[in-house]
Amino acid sequence: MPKLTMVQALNLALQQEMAADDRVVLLGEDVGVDGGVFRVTDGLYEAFGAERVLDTPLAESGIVGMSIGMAVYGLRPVCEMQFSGFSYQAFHQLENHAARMRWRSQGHFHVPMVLRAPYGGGVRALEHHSESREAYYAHTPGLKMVIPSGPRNARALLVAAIRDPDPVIFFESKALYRAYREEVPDKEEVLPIGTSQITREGSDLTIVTYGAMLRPVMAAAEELQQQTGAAAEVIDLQTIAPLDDTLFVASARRTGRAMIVHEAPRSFGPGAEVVTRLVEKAFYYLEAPIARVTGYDIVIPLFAREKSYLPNADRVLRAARRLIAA
Amino acid sequence: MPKLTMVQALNLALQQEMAADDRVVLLGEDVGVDGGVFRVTDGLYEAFGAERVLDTPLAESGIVGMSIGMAVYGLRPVCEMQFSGFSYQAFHQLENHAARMRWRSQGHFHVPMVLRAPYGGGVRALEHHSESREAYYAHTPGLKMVIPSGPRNARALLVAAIRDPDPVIFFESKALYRAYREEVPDKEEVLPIGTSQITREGSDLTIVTYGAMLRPVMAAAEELQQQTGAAAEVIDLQTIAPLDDTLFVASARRTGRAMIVHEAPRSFGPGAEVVTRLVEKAFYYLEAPIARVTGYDIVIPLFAREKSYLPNADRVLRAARRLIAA
Amino acid sequence: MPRTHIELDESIERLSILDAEGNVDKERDPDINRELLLKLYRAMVLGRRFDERLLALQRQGRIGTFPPISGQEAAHLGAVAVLQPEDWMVPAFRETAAEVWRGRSLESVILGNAGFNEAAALAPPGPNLPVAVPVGSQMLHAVGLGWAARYRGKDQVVLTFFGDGATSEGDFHEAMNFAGVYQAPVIFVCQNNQWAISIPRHAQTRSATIAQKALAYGMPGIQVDGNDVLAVYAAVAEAAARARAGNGPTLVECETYRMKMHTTADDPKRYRTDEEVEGWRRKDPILRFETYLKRRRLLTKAKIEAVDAEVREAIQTAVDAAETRMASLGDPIDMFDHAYAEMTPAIAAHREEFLAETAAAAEEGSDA
Amino acid sequence: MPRTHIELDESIERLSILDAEGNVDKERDPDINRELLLKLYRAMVLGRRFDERLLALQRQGRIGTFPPISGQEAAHLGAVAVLQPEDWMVPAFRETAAEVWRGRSLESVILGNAGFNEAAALAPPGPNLPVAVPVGSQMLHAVGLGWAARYRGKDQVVLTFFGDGATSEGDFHEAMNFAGVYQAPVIFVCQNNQWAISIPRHAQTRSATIAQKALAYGMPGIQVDGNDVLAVYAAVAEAAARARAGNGPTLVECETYRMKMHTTADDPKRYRTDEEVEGWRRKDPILRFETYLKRRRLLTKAKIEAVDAEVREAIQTAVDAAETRMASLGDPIDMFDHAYAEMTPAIAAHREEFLAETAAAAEEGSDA
Ligand SMILES: Cc1ncc(C[n+]2csc(CCOP(=O)(O)OP(=O)(O)O)c2C)c(N)n1
Ligand SMILES: Cc1ncc(C[n+]2csc(CCOP(=O)(O)OP(=O)(O)O)c2C)c(N)n1
Ligand SMILES: [Mg+2]
Ligand SMILES: [Mg+2]
Repeated sequence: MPKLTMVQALNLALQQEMAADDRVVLLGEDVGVDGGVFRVTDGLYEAFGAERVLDTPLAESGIVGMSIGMAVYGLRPVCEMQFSGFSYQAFHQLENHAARMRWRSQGHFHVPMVLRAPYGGGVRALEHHSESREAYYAHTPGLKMVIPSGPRNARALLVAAIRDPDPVIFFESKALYRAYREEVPDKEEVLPIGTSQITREGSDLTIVTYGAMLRPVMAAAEELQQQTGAAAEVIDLQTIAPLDDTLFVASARRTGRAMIVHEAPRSFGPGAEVVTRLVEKAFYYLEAPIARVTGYDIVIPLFAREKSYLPNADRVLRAARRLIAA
Repeated sequence: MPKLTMVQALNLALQQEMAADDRVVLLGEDVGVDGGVFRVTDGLYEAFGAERVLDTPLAESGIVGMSIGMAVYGLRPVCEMQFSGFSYQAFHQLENHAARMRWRSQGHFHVPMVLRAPYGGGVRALEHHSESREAYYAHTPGLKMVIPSGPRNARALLVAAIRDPDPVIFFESKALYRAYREEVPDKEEVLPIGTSQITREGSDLTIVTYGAMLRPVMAAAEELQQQTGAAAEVIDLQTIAPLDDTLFVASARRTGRAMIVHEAPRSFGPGAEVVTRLVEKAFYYLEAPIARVTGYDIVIPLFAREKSYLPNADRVLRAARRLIAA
Repeated sequence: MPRTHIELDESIERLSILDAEGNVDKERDPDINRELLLKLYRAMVLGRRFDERLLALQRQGRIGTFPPISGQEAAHLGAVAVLQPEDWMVPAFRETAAEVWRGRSLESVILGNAGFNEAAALAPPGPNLPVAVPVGSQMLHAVGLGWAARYRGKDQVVLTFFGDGATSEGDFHEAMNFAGVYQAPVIFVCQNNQWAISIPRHAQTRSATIAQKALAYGMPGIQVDGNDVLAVYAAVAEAAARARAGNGPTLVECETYRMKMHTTADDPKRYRTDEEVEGWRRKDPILRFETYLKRRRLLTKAKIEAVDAEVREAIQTAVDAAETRMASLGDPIDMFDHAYAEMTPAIAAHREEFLAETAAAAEEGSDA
Repeated sequence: MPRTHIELDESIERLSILDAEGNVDKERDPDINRELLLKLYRAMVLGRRFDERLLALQRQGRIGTFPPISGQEAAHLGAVAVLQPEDWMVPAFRETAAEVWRGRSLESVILGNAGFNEAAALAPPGPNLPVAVPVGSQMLHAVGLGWAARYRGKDQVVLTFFGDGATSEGDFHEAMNFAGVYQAPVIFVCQNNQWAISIPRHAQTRSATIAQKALAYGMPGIQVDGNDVLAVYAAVAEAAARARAGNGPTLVECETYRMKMHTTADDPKRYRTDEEVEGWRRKDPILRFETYLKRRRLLTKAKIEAVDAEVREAIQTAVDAAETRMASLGDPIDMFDHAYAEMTPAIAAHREEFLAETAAAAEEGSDA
């Protein structure tokens, strides 16, 4: 199996889906000739032509609105927001239309589109290039919100997103784009949207996370085991909404202790829903308050300080030790 | 004291603040000659003229973006979104600029603006006129999110919002606009933003709510007492963000049982943060899982069915009885 | 190093064929066949009468808020009359007669105005998007549909409606610009009815016409007398031919007037004068079309009465059918459908919760 | 019932005064005083040299991504040179030389590019908004500022910059339209540098010019040779006079060229040819201005060298100062400031949490 970066794995997913299905078209700012500012669409313009890979004018609502029309017609548009922080320009198109077309038309029309957007910190980028606001979309009925945690599941989840009959917001961590390589089989792999995964088994504590935070969480879990012998079970959500609470609820029932780790600001963030599901479904098993290790309730600072904002393995480790001691 | 509807109380707040401070200007679609589609700005155009009450073109980003410029200049714009469901057209102006100007300029500039918007169901309105998505704004660092629950606190909170040095999103329940009258003193009343209120004392159970849901919650609390003798303490958040968790945490520590009631969809909704704060700060006092009585994870249906969607006193009551029995 | 005048790509024109008195410019008469002319006439009368009936239903509390179309029949019917069945229509919300022309049943309109989601299910599954309230946001979908049609090698065109107010929204701009760049086969039809709720046309934008906004996108733009069904038809036909031939989009501004309130929740007396309304009453689109048809001997007094009676009956039948259906509709459990292709676990759980609540409520005789 | 031509409110012109060879149209020379001419020259040279130095710093990893301005000095300096100190400037992000003209220190620019929020605190608190990255979103603030200035009876004008790409955003449209409706004293200066990252001007919009987009808003629009500092100055001066006199906004399109990469993260070889870049090199704004000044005997070879040396020294001083300051800046605890006027309880708690984490980390020698 070839070892691919996440950028290459995403590119593979797009390339294979485009080859297999002429309904799949790409559009966005600089996705064509330039191959995308992160090169995720590299080579696709050359392979499939301007008819399948559209360089658009600089207008996010335009991109999303046009994608909705294409999707209603029966195509499977995959549009790119250059950074997730620019998806707000299209927020009304997503909430008013992508999310509601099926419902509004009582099933006559639907919007099988994917909105891809790089999100999150860690690559010394400019303002508006480092935030993590998946909660906006997760709270929006009619949308799905997916965040892969590595090359292999990124590829398999993107394939699933493209084939999904409903609109999927697909956030890609810039920090993971070229962070490491993983074996990604050339042959098709699809991971169902709406399913989480246990990435490390353990019986003493449950850590729920996703996206770029999975790596520091895994590192912290290893270190925790070394330092204390306690075994953390780690769950990668993969899909934020619809949220799969089965694995983390079952896990917390076993371990009695849980925490959630994400980059997003804490208050009203995705972690609150995870905590609440645990309260609703595992309350009587919990031996300690569920912990949140997250971004703070401020805008992520410019890059000289972003590292201090982002949760890291050490913060997770300390929180885990406190949780075990609680 | 005159008895006013919420519409009249809001009008009073605007009128008095405009009379006292020429920095206060109003703008929005139909807020001038027409007096606003809900008449909240009725008479203000006549009283203060076209220079203070601006009928704008039909463009929400324009309204919010222009307000930001006015606020930076030193005015105190109060803009209206005709319905909260149309604030998404301006979402990027709110997130990118209103919320960040102070931070981006390191305090050189700030944005003392108020965005008023009718929200919520219950008045047989059209699609996009009945939703409740305060969580979007509550999760946005740099914004404040306020929702009054009746004429008197609506007036006092709107005054505080206008005087606040930071941008305030101010949601007004259409269902409350003319639902009942309350004594509202003609002389100034200001309620600090960021403080919740106990609207009913009780020792057996804590119910946290806000906005239009306060009334059914209060009714349910009365009925609960009658039916079971159990006394529910009711807390009106008034401000969603920054969230005042002091009262409801203290209350739940006393009662050991808590629930949250809101119109918004449940998953990743405002209630999840309330639950999580309770887990973080009152875990060892809780005797039962915290309950959520909320809108469902779907778009609020058109009005023939909206009543079935919205939480009501009976649903709250049944949940309260279950909670007490738990 | 001169200061030179820049020649524009397009010039903006105004078209009028049938004047308020029913006089026709024979040279420009689009030569619509007799059957279509009469179909248009009936549709205009139906639109007007249906408006009146809906207003009565609303005042009786049998339906909710709705936006009347009276006065604008020519503007939207003249436009859709150009379309082929396989062409797409992307409406705003004040084109009820056009929706009906395209196959939506009166019953579906009534149900929608009565707040039933099922109204959409009654609409035929043709190439017509459902009405969506957020002003201006639909035009981009027209561009996507048009692009997709071309991608599929179809010669479909897409017609989208919007009001004068909608031209202020950013989405109008993005849609026009995208359509220009991709030369999408889209006809942008602005029903400029002079008002956006209480905001008059001149306060909406400082440009003298809406048609000239086309120049910002290198696109042809034309202003027509929107109460002149022949002019609307001719201009839209020209635009449709252009689009079908692969020559891209057109902006058609129809100058018309909203004779009634914005919606039934609105009181236009607060912001406009009776004189203004009266002035426009003299430009009524149906009356002048009637004159034209009478002069062409396509219509007689008897035929006019027959159309009126037939239309009223169709409306009555629809009202009856709608009221019968309403009694059987509205099972709230349906609200959990159509959120996603497959119900999510949370929605399924909420549905169960709702059923349990309903059962408990029934037991105690309280509200679900 | 004719098909009539509609006369437009405004005609669109193109202005050029100083050509690429340095020949001047004497009649149109805006007659800038000698002091200002030399100040402009120095600012242009400073802009160019600063770009080069920033690029070197970036390549050495001493600062992060930034957007070079080379080639566009005339377009933005010619524009801000018109402003009075109390006028407002609302930048996009590719007007570094204009920011410096308005009083921002080179040190602040370096710190900003090095990812320090404190950069903003070093900027003088004058009427200049900070750079914000979301394309097109700043123009509306200019309208609000301009409206507020008029409301306060001030004769301030507001100048806002944006790129050719930005004209596609809905916010461009809403800003232009609001400015037209309110006759706000705003000068909209488009630095049309032919590219928006990899998207060429012709793929951004189908209109032949950007200037003509003014017609959509009943606003005067003019296209100028943006590498001709005299033409830019003249057109903006005309617009400023109009705005100050209460006659509303103007759109000024400056045709220029981005000579370097979009940002240091970009590789323009992927999407444009060397020949194209070379063609524009011959139209360099500084060279032609130098020729003009030499011919007017305001500049000599010696003076040119002196300016260059002085500018380089100023840059070196700023780099040194910035690097010294960086060592003292960046205490992460500062990140909790300036979110609100008063710190919220949650932020205060997070700040405490952060302090505790930092202390714990220090104890164990790990990461905060
Ligand atoms: C985005 C958005 N903002 C505001 C509204 C409220 N609203 C509904 S119709 C309307 C006026 C529309 O004017 P116009 O586009 O001229 O259409 P008309 O009503 O005249 O047919 C307004 C402000 C809305 N539906 N959507
Ligand atoms: C709303 C938004 N979308 C996308 C981007 C990413 N982006 C930054 S600059 C740029 C191109 C801007 O082009 P133009 O307006 O012509 O300005 P130029 O870079 O040429 O100066 C893009 C797409 C952004 N910053 N903001
Ligand atoms: Mg209108
Ligand atoms: Mg550019």
